[in-house]
Amino acid sequence: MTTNGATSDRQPGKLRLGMYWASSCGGCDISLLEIGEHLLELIEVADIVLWPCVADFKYRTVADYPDGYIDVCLFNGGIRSSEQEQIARLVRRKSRTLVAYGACAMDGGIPALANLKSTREIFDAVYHSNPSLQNPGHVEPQTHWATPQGDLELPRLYPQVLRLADVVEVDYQIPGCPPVGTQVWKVLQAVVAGEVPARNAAVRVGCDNRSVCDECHREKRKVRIKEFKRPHLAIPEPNWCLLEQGFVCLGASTRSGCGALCPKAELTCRGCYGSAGLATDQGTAMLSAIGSVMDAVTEERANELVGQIADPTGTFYRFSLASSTLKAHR
Amino acid sequence: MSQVETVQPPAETETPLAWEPRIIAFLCYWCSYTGADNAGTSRLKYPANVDIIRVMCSGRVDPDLIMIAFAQGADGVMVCGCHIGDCHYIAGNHKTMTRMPLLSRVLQDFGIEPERFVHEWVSAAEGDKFARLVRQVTEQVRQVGPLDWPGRMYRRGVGHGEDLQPWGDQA
Amino acid sequence: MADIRDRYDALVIGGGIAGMQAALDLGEQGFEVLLVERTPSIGGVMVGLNKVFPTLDCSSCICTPRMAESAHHPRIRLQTYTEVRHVEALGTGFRVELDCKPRYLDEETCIGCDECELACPIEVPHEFDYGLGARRAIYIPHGNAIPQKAVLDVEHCIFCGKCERVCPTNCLDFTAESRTVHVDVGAVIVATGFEILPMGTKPEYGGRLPNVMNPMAMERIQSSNGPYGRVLRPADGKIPRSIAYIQCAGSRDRSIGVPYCSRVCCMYALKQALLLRHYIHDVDVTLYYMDIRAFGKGYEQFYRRAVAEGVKVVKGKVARVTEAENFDLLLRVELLDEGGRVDEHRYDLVVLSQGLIPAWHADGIIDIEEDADGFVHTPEIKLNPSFTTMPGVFVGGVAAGPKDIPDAIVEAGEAAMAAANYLKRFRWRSRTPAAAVAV
Amino acid sequence: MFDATDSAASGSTPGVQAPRVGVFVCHCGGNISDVVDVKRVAEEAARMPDVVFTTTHMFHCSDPGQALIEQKIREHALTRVVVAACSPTLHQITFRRAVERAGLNQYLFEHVNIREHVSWVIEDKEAATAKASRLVRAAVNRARLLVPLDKRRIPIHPAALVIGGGVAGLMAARDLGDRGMKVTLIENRPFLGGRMAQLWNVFPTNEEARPLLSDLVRDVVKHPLITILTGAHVVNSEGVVGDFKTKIKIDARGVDERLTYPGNAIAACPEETISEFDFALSRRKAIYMPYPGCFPPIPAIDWHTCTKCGKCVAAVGGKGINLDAKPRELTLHSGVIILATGYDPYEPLLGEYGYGIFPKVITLQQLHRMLDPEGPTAGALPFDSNTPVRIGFLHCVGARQIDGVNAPQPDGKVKDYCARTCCTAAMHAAVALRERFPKSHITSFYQDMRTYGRGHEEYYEQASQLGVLFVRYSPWHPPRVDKDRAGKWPVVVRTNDLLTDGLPIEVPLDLLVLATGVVPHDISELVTMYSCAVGYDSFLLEVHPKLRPVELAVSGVFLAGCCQGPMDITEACSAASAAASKAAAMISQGQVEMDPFIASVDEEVCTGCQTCLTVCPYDAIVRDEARGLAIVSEALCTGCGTCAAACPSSAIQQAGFNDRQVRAEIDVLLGPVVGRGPVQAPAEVVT
Repeated sequence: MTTNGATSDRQPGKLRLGMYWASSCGGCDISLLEIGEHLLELIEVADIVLWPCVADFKYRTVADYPDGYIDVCLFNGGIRSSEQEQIARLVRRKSRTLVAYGACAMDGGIPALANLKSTREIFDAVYHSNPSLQNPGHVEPQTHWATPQGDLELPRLYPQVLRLADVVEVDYQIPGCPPVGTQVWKVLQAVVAGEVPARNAAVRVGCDNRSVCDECHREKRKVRIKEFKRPHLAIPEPNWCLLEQGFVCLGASTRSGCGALCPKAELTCRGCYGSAGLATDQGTAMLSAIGSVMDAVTEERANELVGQIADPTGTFYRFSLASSTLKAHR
Repeated sequence: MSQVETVQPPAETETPLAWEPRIIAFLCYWCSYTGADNAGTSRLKYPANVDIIRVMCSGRVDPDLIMIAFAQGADGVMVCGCHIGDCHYIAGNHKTMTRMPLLSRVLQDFGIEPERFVHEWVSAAEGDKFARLVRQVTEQVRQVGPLDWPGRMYRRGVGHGEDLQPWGDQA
Repeated sequence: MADIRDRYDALVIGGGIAGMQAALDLGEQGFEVLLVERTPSIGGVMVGLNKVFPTLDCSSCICTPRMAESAHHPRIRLQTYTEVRHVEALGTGFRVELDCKPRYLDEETCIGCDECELACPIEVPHEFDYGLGARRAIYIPHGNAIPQKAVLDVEHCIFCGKCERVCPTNCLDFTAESRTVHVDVGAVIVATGFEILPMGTKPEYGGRLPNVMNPMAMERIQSSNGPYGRVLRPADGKIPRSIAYIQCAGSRDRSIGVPYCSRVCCMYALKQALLLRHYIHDVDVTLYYMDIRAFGKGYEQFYRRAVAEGVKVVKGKVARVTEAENFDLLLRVELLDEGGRVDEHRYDLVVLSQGLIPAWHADGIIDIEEDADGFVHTPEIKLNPSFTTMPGVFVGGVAAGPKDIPDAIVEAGEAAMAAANYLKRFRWRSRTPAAAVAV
Repeated sequence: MFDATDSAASGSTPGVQAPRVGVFVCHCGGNISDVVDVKRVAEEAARMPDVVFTTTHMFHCSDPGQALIEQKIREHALTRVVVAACSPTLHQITFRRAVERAGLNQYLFEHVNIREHVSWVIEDKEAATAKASRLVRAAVNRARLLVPLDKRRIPIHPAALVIGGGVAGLMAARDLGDRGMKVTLIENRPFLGGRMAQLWNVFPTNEEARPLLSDLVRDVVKHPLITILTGAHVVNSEGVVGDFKTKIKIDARGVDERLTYPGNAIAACPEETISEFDFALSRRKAIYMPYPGCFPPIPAIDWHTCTKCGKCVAAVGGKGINLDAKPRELTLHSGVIILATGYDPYEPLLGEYGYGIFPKVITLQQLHRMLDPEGPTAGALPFDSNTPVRIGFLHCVGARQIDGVNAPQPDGKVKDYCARTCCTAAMHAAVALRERFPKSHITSFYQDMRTYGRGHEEYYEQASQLGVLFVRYSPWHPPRVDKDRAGKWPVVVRTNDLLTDGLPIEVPLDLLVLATGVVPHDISELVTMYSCAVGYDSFLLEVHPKLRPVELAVSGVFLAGCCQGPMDITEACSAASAAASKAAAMISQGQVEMDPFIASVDEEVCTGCQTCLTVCPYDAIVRDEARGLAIVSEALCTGCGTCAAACPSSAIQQAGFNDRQVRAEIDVLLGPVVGRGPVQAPAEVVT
């Protein structure tokens, strides 16, 4: 672990902390509260200078901060709109250290699954074909709107979700959907103590460098998959690897650090901590792994097994589509 | 490593008239590569669009390599291995047999047509099959047209921000 | 490649799968082997087969790596297009006289580019395709041949010189002559293989009719690199819709001097029939058999599979095959499972499952005994199946009786082991230091 | 907690020379150059980074062509060589040797196929040249990342372990011993000889089985290099090819050579049990010898039956018998292992064709014991040679079974395979019976007569000539064996004879002999220990029936005889010798040499997910439990690269085909149409 200038040369006094949300669900903001009573310790040493989820901050306020005013900004959510990109650029300038916090900022997260659809398809689903919708005028969001008070420029939806690192320089990444409280607290402690590694967008903090399988208690029996099962239709055998039982568990291709929470609860790992090892494309990594352990000796059987996997793309890339090699639907 | 991944605009975009499909073929050394040799010794003619990459076993072909090939501009990818039962390494091609249909499903979700990704067994004696396959794949890729993944992603703004309005950030 | 040395540890006669395996097994054990093949390429019958039972894997895929291995092995000297003229005991070893036939070109300089064959104006029925395809008077034996060198068939050549003019390496030499070479070896392995009984052996089966086929020719027709590239019948190029296989057409029959079971015909016929079911939509394939001898590992299961996939098997004694109009064939058969009822059927194509006979005889070449059936006599068949009547001469593969590929390969390994132990016992040393026996 | 993921985005590997690439493009006497503009290919290759020399040559495979490569390697201090010519299957080895002669590691060479894959298949010269250029430049880019590799050489401990003391095991041991190699032969029964010892006479030579066997046993026993351990069971096995450590437990025999009059000891023993050697046709004592002339020629004590009453000890005056003997354990070190664990005759289920219900229904094996002059009945059948007895042979008992017709075996499967040997064996026995009982009537109930081997068909012919009656039954309607309602005959066989139009037929018999099939001897522990592949028929599964018929997928473990499938003695001996030959090759070379393209795990990167362990067909990857890492056993890896593709964390790389090398090719193949940029080396053209 190396210490660098990211926090050690900060101005004397309390640390200035920021948290911002872009294209995210809000779970990350809540995860910060998961540090529990440590929050009180945190407030002892740090002031929160930006956290739209809990307090009112105007863009103007932030824009008025001097550059580098925020010591550490935890940025959650991917970049989905022009507004989010602009704020990302703004926050970047105002922050000494910018952290991509959570799966969405790091890999696009669940919202990035929409990259498989075009903006038109998304608009149709949301504003027109949704059965619970009342939209008689077929109104759609606009980027320009003329009002008597003047013309409005409204944020524009991008054709796909980008990672935070796609638009600004990112210093660290904290994976998870959301990051686990204990890991978050470890990171914050390190930040406060000035013990953070050299900044680099590829450096992940708040996780380990193993795979979820490695910290999972379930035993591997070197058994090939005979049949794929969906978690809501079958009860797994305890203490035996879920994947070997035929449940599509992403533990093998997912970075550790969460403590294998899902497999502990009889649920498959969905891969929120991102790719493991040197792999850059978590979905393909899982595809290779799972494609290599099916028990088929004929093509018919192979196709049958492959057919049993429900929505492979959505499953393998649940959190990482924006980081994938192909990134989006053509 | 740069924090902001910069994508250069595609280096040399050919005019639509000059477009020729670019196809990468991964061939296992023991059967399919020898099958391609057999096509050569039999002087069977096929188009020049398929470039062969030799691997020891089709089981070595990581789906990631295929993704990368498409992402870098391949219009089509072929994976050929020994027929089931002929694998030089007992069952390497069994893995190919299960990976490739799965990959094919995923590629289709990304909008890559099934015509662009072909997975076939070619034995050492099947020079004619290999030549036929190359002709067929080249033709079907030609039919579906250029994929041009780098260009498309660049135009969609992947990896770089879009035109920004001076809005909200005036400090 | 340097010339043949005058001393080797072992001579292997025959470059088919058994001979290659025996040579490789000896080479791997550290012995220097001279592998002699009388045709211009090694690979034997196997390299021309389509797929092999019971796994249906591609024959050449299995055979060609073995061929390459034999050709590149540092301790195997490959000598193709060469006959063994005489083998004479000399102490515990043997003096061998070889007749190296001329290819009429310099084997060293030929690069196997095939330009000569493309230029040659003479077309000759191709032995590799059992006469169904054509080759030129100068030709490379086949696409997978090893060595990939041309050979000039002097019987058909008209010496027009076209090949000489296109040859990029100027390797042709029309004046070449055959060479006699003497070599001393410590042991001999006979792996001379088999050929198919001549088609006309039983005239009542119509073996000379154009649509009555040799099963080996059927292999070639079914092969993807075969003469037609698809299954057609030879007489008129029609796709056959009904095909009959006559089993034991040339074996288990004292009247033609082949009283023994040829051991592979049931399986190759079933295999070809099953593949025909794959190649031709809804083809009617019927096997007329005496007993289905699917005795090997996985064979019975293969037999069941073939029947399940629509191959008809009928226990019946075929009386005769005659030609009807349009080259179709009339087959008269006694149905043994129906109380001997006689039936007549019309078929587009008939394949005679001909028996296996030895491709070579020791007579006048090596002083080993042969059995009445013509195969090499193995006096200690139970415990030393590869021993012949002459110490130091061993036999492997079909030369010691019909057998399928796995059995031939295994037996070749056994012959190699026996030869190795013979060489060891008499401390044979080939002269070069590199060739010293390792143990 | 913190992790720097890009740490392994490695730069230069230590000990690897900086790339200086030389490119050699072959004309192949026009075969390439008539279609491909080889000069342009060479010039375009010269624009690639790190290329310091390019040339073309008429015949690179010729002596001058190779000499040129060697000369230029020295002249330009080339560290990577690319040759664009014909297929690598033809000349890769040629050029590797040339590169090595010039003092460069042979794996720093890259072969490009621009003949079979370009000039011979593409007509358009422009397109062919462009493709050749792409392939060559891709190879250059790949070559830049090549590292020197060494052929793997795995030392082989010069000793063999043969498991099984039947004819196959004995044969393998004898062959290896004769070849000058140290062999240990272990047999888990107290006596050698296996199933062959139980036979009376063998086809096709009509020789007595045991004299033949005794000769072989004598050769093995006398052999100075062969150690024999009977009553030995494998307890545990460790290690890989070249270095197996097999722990065995040796049962106490309880008897040693000092026992001079074994007959007295045996006679004194009060405990009896059925004789497995005689297939329960006789009984034997707790201290016993299966047959006179067995090896070792001293009795053994069956501890399950022995009550340690001490009567045998008393009968021989205490010499040579030790009832307190304890089993011992020892570890055998060997480079190779030959499995010759043999078969068991199929034991019909109770009531299957009347077996176990009618005393006159016996198996062919039991008939063999009865016909044996040294057997339980001293060679006599329970009939007078002049009575017109009726004997039946029923073929395919426990063989060629059909699911749904035949009752499943305890494992739930049916024995659907042909047992290969029983037809000839039954015909051989039928002929012998007809000769011995000239007035007998013999009926053979069969499906297909599979007398396939050399000299086998003769028995069938002879049987026909001797009046054996053949009844062909359908496997879908197997014969039924009942008692005779009139009570006149011991058994009656009812079936439909296909040879007479399927008419029902009833054959009363004095004796029914079941020609039973062959099942593998139960070696489930060995199967687990050596991770042997087992086929659907429960026999051990060879790697490939044709390419490697006597080898298991586990390197260094070979198969001999009936553990692999039904075989007759000839075939078992052939297989044993073939296995010995493979083993001798390994031992005589002192090492096995393998291609270096093996997988390796980057320990820094491996995340311990264990995916690779399931993927490897050779069990070459094991888990280091302490460190939670996958470890590739170099000796077992064959270099298919399947694990490298499967690894979800890219921690496994295949030497010679690592991700960077393959991607380097893709980069160029999909890069700009023609390489621009400065020419980095003058393209010298030598023709």
